[in-house]
Amino acid sequence: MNQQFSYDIAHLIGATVLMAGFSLLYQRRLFAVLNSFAFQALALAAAAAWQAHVQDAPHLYFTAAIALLFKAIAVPFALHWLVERLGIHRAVETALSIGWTMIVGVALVALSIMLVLPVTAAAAALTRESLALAMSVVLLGMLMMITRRNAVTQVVGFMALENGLILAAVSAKGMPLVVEISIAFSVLVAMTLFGIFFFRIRERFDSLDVAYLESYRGDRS
Amino acid sequence: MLIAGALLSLPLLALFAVLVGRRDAAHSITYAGCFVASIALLAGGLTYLGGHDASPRLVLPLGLPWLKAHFRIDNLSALFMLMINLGAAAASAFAVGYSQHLPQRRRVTPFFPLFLLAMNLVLMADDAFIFLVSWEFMSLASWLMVVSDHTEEENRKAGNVYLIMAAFGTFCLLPAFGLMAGPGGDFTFDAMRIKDLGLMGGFLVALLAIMGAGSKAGLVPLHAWLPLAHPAAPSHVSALMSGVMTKVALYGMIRILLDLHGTLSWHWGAGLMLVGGITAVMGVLYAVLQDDLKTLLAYSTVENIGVAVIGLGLAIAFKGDGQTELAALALVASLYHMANHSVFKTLLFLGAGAVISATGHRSLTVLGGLLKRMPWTGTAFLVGAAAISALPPLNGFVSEWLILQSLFKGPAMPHWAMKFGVPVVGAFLALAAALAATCFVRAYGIAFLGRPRSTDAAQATEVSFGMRWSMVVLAVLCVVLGVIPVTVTDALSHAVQPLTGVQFAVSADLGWPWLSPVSATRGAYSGTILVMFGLALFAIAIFTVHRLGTQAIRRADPWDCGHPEDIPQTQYTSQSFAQPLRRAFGHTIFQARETVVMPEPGDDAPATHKVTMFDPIWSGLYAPLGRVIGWIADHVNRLQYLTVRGYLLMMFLTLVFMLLVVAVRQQL
Amino acid sequence: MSLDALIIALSDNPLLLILAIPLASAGFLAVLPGWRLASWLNIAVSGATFAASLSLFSHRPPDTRLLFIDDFNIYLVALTTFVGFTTAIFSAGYIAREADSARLSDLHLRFYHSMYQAFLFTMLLALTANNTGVMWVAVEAATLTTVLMVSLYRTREAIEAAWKYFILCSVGIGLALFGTTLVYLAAQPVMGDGADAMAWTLLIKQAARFHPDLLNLAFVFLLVGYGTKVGLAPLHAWLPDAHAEGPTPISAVLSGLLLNVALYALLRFKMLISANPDTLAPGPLMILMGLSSLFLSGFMLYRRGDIKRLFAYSSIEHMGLITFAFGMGGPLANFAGLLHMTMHSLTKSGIFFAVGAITQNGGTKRLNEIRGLTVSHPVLGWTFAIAVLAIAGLPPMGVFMSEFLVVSSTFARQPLLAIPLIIALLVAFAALIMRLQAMIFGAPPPMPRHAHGQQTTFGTVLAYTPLLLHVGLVVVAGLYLPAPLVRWFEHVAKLLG
Amino acid sequence: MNAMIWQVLQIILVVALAPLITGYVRWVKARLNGRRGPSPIQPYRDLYRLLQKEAIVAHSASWIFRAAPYVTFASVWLAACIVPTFTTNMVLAPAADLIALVALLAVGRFWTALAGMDVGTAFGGLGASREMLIASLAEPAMLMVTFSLSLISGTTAPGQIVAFVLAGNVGVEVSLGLALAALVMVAIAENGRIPIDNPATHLELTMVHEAMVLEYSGRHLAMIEAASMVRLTLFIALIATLFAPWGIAQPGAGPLGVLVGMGAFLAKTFLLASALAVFETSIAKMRVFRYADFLGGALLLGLLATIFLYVSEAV
Repeated sequence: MNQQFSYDIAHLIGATVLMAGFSLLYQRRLFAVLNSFAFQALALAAAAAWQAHVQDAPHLYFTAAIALLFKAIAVPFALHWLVERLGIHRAVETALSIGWTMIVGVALVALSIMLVLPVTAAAAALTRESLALAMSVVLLGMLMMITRRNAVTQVVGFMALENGLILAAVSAKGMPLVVEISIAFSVLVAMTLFGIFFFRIRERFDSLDVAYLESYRGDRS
Repeated sequence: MLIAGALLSLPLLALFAVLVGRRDAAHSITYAGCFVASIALLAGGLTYLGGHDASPRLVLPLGLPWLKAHFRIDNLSALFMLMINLGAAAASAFAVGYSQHLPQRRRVTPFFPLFLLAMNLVLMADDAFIFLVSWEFMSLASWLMVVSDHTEEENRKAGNVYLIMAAFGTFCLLPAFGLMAGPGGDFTFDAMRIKDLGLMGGFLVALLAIMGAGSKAGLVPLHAWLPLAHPAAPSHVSALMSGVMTKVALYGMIRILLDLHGTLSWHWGAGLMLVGGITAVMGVLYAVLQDDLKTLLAYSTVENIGVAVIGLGLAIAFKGDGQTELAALALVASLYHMANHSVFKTLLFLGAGAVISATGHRSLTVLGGLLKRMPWTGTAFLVGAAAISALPPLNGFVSEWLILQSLFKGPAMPHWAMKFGVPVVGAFLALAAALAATCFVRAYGIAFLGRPRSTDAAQATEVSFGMRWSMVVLAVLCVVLGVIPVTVTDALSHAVQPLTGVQFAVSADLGWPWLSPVSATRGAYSGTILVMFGLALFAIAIFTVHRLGTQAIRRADPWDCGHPEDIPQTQYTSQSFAQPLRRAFGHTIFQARETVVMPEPGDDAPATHKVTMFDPIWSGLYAPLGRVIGWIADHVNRLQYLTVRGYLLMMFLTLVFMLLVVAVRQQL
Repeated sequence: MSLDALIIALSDNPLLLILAIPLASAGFLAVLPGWRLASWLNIAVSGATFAASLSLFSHRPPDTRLLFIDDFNIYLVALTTFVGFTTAIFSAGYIAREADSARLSDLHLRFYHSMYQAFLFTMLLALTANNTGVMWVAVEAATLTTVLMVSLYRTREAIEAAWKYFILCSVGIGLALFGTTLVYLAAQPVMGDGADAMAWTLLIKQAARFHPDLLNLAFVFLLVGYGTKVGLAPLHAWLPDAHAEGPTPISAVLSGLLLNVALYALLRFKMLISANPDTLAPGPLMILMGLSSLFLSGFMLYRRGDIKRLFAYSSIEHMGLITFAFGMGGPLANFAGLLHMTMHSLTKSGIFFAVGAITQNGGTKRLNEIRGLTVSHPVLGWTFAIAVLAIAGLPPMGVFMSEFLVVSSTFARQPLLAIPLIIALLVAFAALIMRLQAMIFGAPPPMPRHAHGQQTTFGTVLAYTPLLLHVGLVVVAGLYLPAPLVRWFEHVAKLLG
Repeated sequence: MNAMIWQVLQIILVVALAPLITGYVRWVKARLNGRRGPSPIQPYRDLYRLLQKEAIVAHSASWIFRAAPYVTFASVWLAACIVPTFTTNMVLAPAADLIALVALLAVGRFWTALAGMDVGTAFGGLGASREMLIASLAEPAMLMVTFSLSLISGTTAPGQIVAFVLAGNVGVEVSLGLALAALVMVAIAENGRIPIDNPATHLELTMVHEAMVLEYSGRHLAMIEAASMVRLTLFIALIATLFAPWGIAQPGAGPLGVLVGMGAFLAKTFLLASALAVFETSIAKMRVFRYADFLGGALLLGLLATIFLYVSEAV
């Protein structure tokens, strides 16, 4: 199979991840957010697997596996369970209206493309669009963390950001340590979930709205 | 060798004072050691003032690794070493007795030797780094002594203002040196001398040097810390800070402006001269209205610094205009005044210290009649007061006479700014001199004459031997420096010659006792002759009077226009003495307002008289600055209380901003 | 591939020892019951690490694909192990008194000691790693360990601080990873696939041929990412609370070491950028962030009511100054920056030692309840005063030297840049001095009952020794710098461009 | 040698002449008021009588109180010896110039003011504080006059100024006029004449100089009185010498020239004394707190005098 085809597939999958990122921003209901996150993770897994196949770098399959099992399945379920266990109300609390969020998101994508495409002219063609896509996914994830109020959505935003990073890593030809990195991130995510759950069972906070959690905010002088 | 030994002994003394500070003897021993060390340094300074150009150098592997620490004693340094260590010796001798009944003395004694060390190092430093380190260390050591009596709220405030202003000064000098050293960073003074700063560079260096050294010397409006800090310290330290440390500051100014900074235009001299004039007048106006003796002395320091700076400014102006003869004259005048001030201001502060230790009071309103109870202190203080009031034949007059002489030559410069500026500055100077006399008549008359206004003053007793004699020696020095002016100017001209290029010399056709700058016909002064004739006339007067008339004396109650009151409170107080001046000067400058409340007839409430004044510089410059900082701080402080989301937003915006920057710069 | 690298490295290499000791002891301490023994063991182990790091001076191990030592990280390794050692001593005394006040359970303490060693390990790994990715992983691991230690007290404030710290730094770390990937992409066409394109020792040689625009883009992400960890405003938010709420030894190592490590990472990348002639100068961005940190922290200092937050903000200020210096570049400024890194970590950790003693003596962290230290605890009070004066930039302490170099060289080159710098420094100076005077002078408050201030217990001795050590070093360094240190600094300054 | 002789002559002259001038002024004033008035030599008698009386010193007084009269007198006397009256050829001439002259007067004032506060009475302090207020403005004014004179003639030594003027290099200058006006105002203030002070009053609200010396009696008072008489002579001589030096003997002039100088001096002196008397009788005393305006005016005139030099140069 020829090079160009493989690139196109890679870019197709990358674009899917980005679309999933947008759909994350678009959702109004918590469970829908979780589902579209699961979908993004799935797409990421596919991308990783495809890169593993194209660059015939077997260790990337492992990354793909992590993405599939941990992110696409375990984490969404865990969050589902959390939301029900903690009785978090199911609507997404937005700080910025969804319409505006989308517009900003588009602007961010434009920015990253404007930045990356001229830059990577020299770099291996494989990485060209993928990098732009990955960067946009990162920025979108951050945007989500900023514009969504409650903790679950913020965690999801964080994981989306991280998906972008993994996407960039896997599409960087021959980059070592991708596996270790994705494991490290999985640890981070695990800790986040653990933290949320942990605070809850300590009966310290009534809701998971992080803003509420900051009610102290240090140093009242 | 002598100098090195003395310098090394100082930190050891500090250590000693720290370790055994519990014992009374330790303090006396430390101060005695300081006395010996400063005498040694004095001697060292004398040996190097000889004017031989082989000034000793020393390089130690300290400080900046590639720079090392350079030390050098040239004539200027030697001269200032004389001034500094003279005052230091007197203060140390005074402190031997004074420190015994000093509260918190354990917070003073250890830092005193370090203070001396720092001041001497500033004079010997031959590269910018060592200079600034010693300079700042000097502030640090003196700050610790200013806040020694730390339980007093205002002392802590004084400490704050002092240290912050000191840092301001350093942060002015630092860039100045940076500019002179250049990007390469060769910080040795030798390298700076040969460097040619451009027009802009020269401008900045001069400005920063004047601001930096000026803030330490107490030029208006950067003087604010001085009247707070100097009184707060124990008197022997105040004596050093006022009489001596300000000279170190002026040394810095001279070193940078006249030695390192090769290319000064006369404009800077003119500007500096004007600042000096304003400083002199403002300082004395503040001083004449003070009630606290030490605050009064501190403000009078501001005045004298102003006077010295007038001379300095003139010297720079003349030099910039190429008239080196006159430059030498003005510089000699300025240095003469610095030397004088270091003598009599030290004396006066020590006198104040003696008064405090005898009565426990600083406020004039509770003093009075001390001359009869403390004859030595009183007489010494009188000499100091007369000297600082520029009365012949004492030293204060000679230097003011020289400054006026050089000022009168100012219009000889072909610049209209000078032609019109000099007379104005002259008026300032004259006003300052006259007001200084008023100020010290008031201070002395209220504190030492009349009848005691409080029991503490009534029960005052003369201070101990060492304190007494340290004052007397200084008083004698006031007379000597005034009576043999030519000898002094010869000594000074050693230091002046390398800076102005010409040797200052009195005109030969009159000879030794006559101080006649430029030429004999331009006006001359001879303290020696004047004193001889004066004494002769004095003797004649007494003789003839006692010949023609009786010698009978009858002691009686004061007549007081027929209705004497033996209540001491009926005397003029410091406030009432100041009233005419307050009306004449304070009304506009200090917004001085008097409110008198007279009770109705039959009402037995006491009548009250209240004076309200406000400090234009503090409330016009410093207070607003503080308010601005507070306002900004309040608004910045909100950032402490955002939510995680808020912080993420800040992060996000930073990222996007930088990405945009890169995007734009890549397109260009 | 990484396997044979490991094998090469295993042939006697003190670096491995330096890394192995803390790693192993982290595991061991995790299972060791009884905090007294643990704290002593902690000291011993850290001491051993320090000794091992000293052996680096005698002969440098050869560079491997995994680890390497050069003029830049050798003194940072020494510094890290040294401060780790002194902090371990301090922490022994601190922990003893904490345990008396029964704020921490045995389990917590065991966890604490284990995490302490793990933290040292991660930092040393980050410093010595010859691989951008490994370094990244190490920094991230350092974040995790410290998060756990910050939340040690389990109070509401501690957990909130930890949460804030965790979220912000995770995002920052993420961005840093993206930057790392970009650097790899820039290097990959030149160096080929694989670990070579991530090895510092090889990258720096080839950096001139990398794609400049890609490096620019990478540097932005790295600056924001590692900058968060350095605590540059406006990315600083985690720093004050993390310092304030964690145990004081942790605050000491956070300020003294972690910030340095993050800055080290940033500077390594800056070397690559400046080794490449076609890149945009990173200076302006760093200067911008440095100034913003200086101003923000300078004004923040005025409104602080908590002693640990006060000095946390002063850390931000100094990180800003250092970043500014490196942003200016040039031999003088870079030298000053390196010197300032060292001086700041020594001084600031010393200050936190003092703060720990102060808070334990007085039983409060509130500034307005801390009075008259020089009266109530003369030794502690005066040493603390010297340390604070040093950090405020007064001679003859070392910080003055670096500030002198920064300000003078900046003014000589860019007077307009120097003016805001000077203003910010003055503002911060004034704030610190006011606070200091309020703390060390005046009449001391009556002693709370659980304060064992006056009688010098063994714990207080343990707490004071490292403090005196640090202050002594700083004072000496202000007057005299050892020649080899200067040589390294000058060499690194040249590399930093 | 001559210089020595003339100097001694001058020393004696100023003291001998002073009471006569004061008495003459009083006599003329009395005549202008339509009284017969005491004879001009009355001051001699007064002084002698005072010398005979015993001096009364308050218990609270210190040695300053007793030293002050002599110091004051000596300093004023010394100052008077410096001002060239009939010849400029005197040994003391180079020893002190106009600046020193001002300072010597300040010495006298300093001591009188201290003496006034020494006894510790309300009046003494009142007098001292007012005296010092006046001085703090009069002294600068006089220095400014010196300044402008030295700018014109290039020297501060009175003898040299005289020589310069007589050499005829000075025309009628605006600044000279201003300086003269300033000097006259200063002279009035320094000698405590109307409108600043009234030497004849003892009304506490208005008196300045008298309030200071209220406690003095006997020979001390005599010294004080003599000092003020000499001071008046000094100022008259100063004005006469600096602004109308004609007839004064230059160095190298023989005894005849000196004789001429003496005559000219006496003529000028009594002329000015009469003028003073006329002036005093024709105006009233001003309020204490208007002094500042009056003397501030003097200072301003002095300043203008210097500035005008350049204005006249420029145009």
